[in-house]
Amino acid sequence: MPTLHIVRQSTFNSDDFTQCLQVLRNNDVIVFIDDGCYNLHHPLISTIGSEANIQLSVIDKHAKARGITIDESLYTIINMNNLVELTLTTNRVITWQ
Amino acid sequence: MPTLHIVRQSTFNSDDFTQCLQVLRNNDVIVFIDDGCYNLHHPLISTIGSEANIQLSVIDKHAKARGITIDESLYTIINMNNLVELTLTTNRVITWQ
Amino acid sequence: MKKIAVVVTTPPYSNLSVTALDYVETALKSGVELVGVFFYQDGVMHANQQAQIASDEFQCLQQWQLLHQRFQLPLHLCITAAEKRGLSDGQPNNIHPNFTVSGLGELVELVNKADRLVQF
Amino acid sequence: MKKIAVVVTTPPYSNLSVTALDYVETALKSGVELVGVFFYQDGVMHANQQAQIASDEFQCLQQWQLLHQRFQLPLHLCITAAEKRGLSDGQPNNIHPNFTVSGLGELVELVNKADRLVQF
Amino acid sequence: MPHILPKLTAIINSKAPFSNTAGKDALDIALIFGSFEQPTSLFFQGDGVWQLIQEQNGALISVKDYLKTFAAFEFYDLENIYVCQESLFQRSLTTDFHIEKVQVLAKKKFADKLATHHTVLRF
Amino acid sequence: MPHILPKLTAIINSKAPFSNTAGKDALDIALIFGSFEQPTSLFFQGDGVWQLIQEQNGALISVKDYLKTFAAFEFYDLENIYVCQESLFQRSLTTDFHIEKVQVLAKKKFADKLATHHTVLRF
Repeated sequence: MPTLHIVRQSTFNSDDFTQCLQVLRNNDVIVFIDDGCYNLHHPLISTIGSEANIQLSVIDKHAKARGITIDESLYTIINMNNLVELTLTTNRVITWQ
Repeated sequence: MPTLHIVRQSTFNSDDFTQCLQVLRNNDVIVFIDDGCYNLHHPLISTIGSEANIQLSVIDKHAKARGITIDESLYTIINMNNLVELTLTTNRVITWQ
Repeated sequence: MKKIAVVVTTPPYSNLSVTALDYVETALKSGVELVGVFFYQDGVMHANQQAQIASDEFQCLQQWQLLHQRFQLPLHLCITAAEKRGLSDGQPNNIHPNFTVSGLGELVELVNKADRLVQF
Repeated sequence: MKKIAVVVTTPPYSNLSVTALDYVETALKSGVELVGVFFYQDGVMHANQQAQIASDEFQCLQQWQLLHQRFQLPLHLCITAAEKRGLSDGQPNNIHPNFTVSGLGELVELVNKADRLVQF
Repeated sequence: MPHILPKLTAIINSKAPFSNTAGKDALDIALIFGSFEQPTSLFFQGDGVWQLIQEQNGALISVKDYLKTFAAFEFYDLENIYVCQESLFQRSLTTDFHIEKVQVLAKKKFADKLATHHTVLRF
Repeated sequence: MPHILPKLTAIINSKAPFSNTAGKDALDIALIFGSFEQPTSLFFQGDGVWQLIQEQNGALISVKDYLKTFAAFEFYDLENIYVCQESLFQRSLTTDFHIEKVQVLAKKKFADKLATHHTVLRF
């Protein structure tokens, strides 16, 4: 019963991503979009243990527009079609904005 | 040449108060108003060294409305008239919102 | 076939609303059924006919109307949130006719019609 | 006698605007000269004649007008910010007549006239 | 198979009560959902927990105090009120709230409870 | 004694460039102040430093890219551009910016420079 977490805010400036991490459960999916892309290199990312099997994705053009590089060993690069698909293949959506 | 810093946001939720502390100089004045009152008991307050001679003030009704107690050994309790006076007795105003 | 409902809370002069539009348009074009978009909080400003966005900037308001026309996408406006922000269905009426003036009861409907609700 | 200018960037449906009003009213009543209030960003919504705030909530829009009338307080509206948010001085005009339609050049004036500028 | 029962909705409150409309906007949704007999739970997390503390008085700052309406939750069948314990702890807050029947949940339980809902709105 | 010279104005940029109007609104003020020959400095702090990094491309997300206008700062006599070093460091950012003549200042110097200004606006 995974949840899709859509993260839209920079955690350097707001508490939203921290709150997302508080409710994260095994097998959940996080997608970084909009200003959420500023979180890609934030130390909080390393607190997400690999044993929890969290899928981390980024909308390509949202990161590129902001000049943010994507570490492909950590993140799955997706487009808007993939986000729509993830909406339907997970069980609920929470938007952190 | 002290600066009046008007802090309006909760540092639990936003980076504004941290940025205020970055530019704090000796003899500056901080006034906590609106959601800034949520910072009164935050650990960041203790990072303001007493040697810097920073005046910490709170607008009474803004804290009371929020159910926040004011430690009078740390904070000067003021009203809106006092804030207007502080605007004129300091050299510039920065609003952190 | 699964159905999606969308809530938009961001104003037309924010790029966050472009993302919402992009999502809805992508879903519609891939054949997903969108049961409706509910405009709430600052999102209601998308329905303001009088709003003027510089011609070289992205025209959010126009784009919602194109999606409405092309896909019969229902656009629901929370009238309480709208009235606070200067929209009115009285005289003069400045709400674009492609929007349906609604209350929060409509959001209950959308939640029950949809398999997923996505908030922007 | 020192002079103050004020910039308001918060919308009428936020309590942050009540604080701005409280500050300006307190300054005026204590005899401080307010050279003007400049409404920018979401602050421009204070000039919207069509906005409807529930009668049991604080009437920000009315309060600014009372201060304007009682103290001849200049209320300057950034028209570019206003047009994005559905205000218009064309037809139909929904800008309250107590507001002066201005551009950012007026903010330069206020900065130079005032000894202190306070942003809300 | 079509859904037969109305869907469980969660509303997360994440903002402090007075400086913006988020808390009131979330409350309006909760009351409408309640009156439509739509099963709805309220979650308080982050600065949203400030909405629950005692001794608040919006009248002092000219706020129409919507927090008083929280007392009507039971009347609207809004009986599932969950608070994030970690958020309280971070703010050095106690569990004295201005309404009764609030369930304080540790992080894991808070997350598990949220994941039992079909639809999540956050303000 | 009345002020004879125009007053030094500082504009602090504290928001990332695209999701809200803050950066564009601050830029509009800077350009008008510059064209009125009002001496004006720009400060970048917190997430505002993202406005300066290289390789951004707003067109990808349908933003009219106001950051390109930063190249006109010199034309508008906006020659004092200060960046908070600590904010760059917190974000693991280098000092490669998309405009030239940006001064990176350590915390104390950033604070001292800001305090030489008469009026401060922050977006």
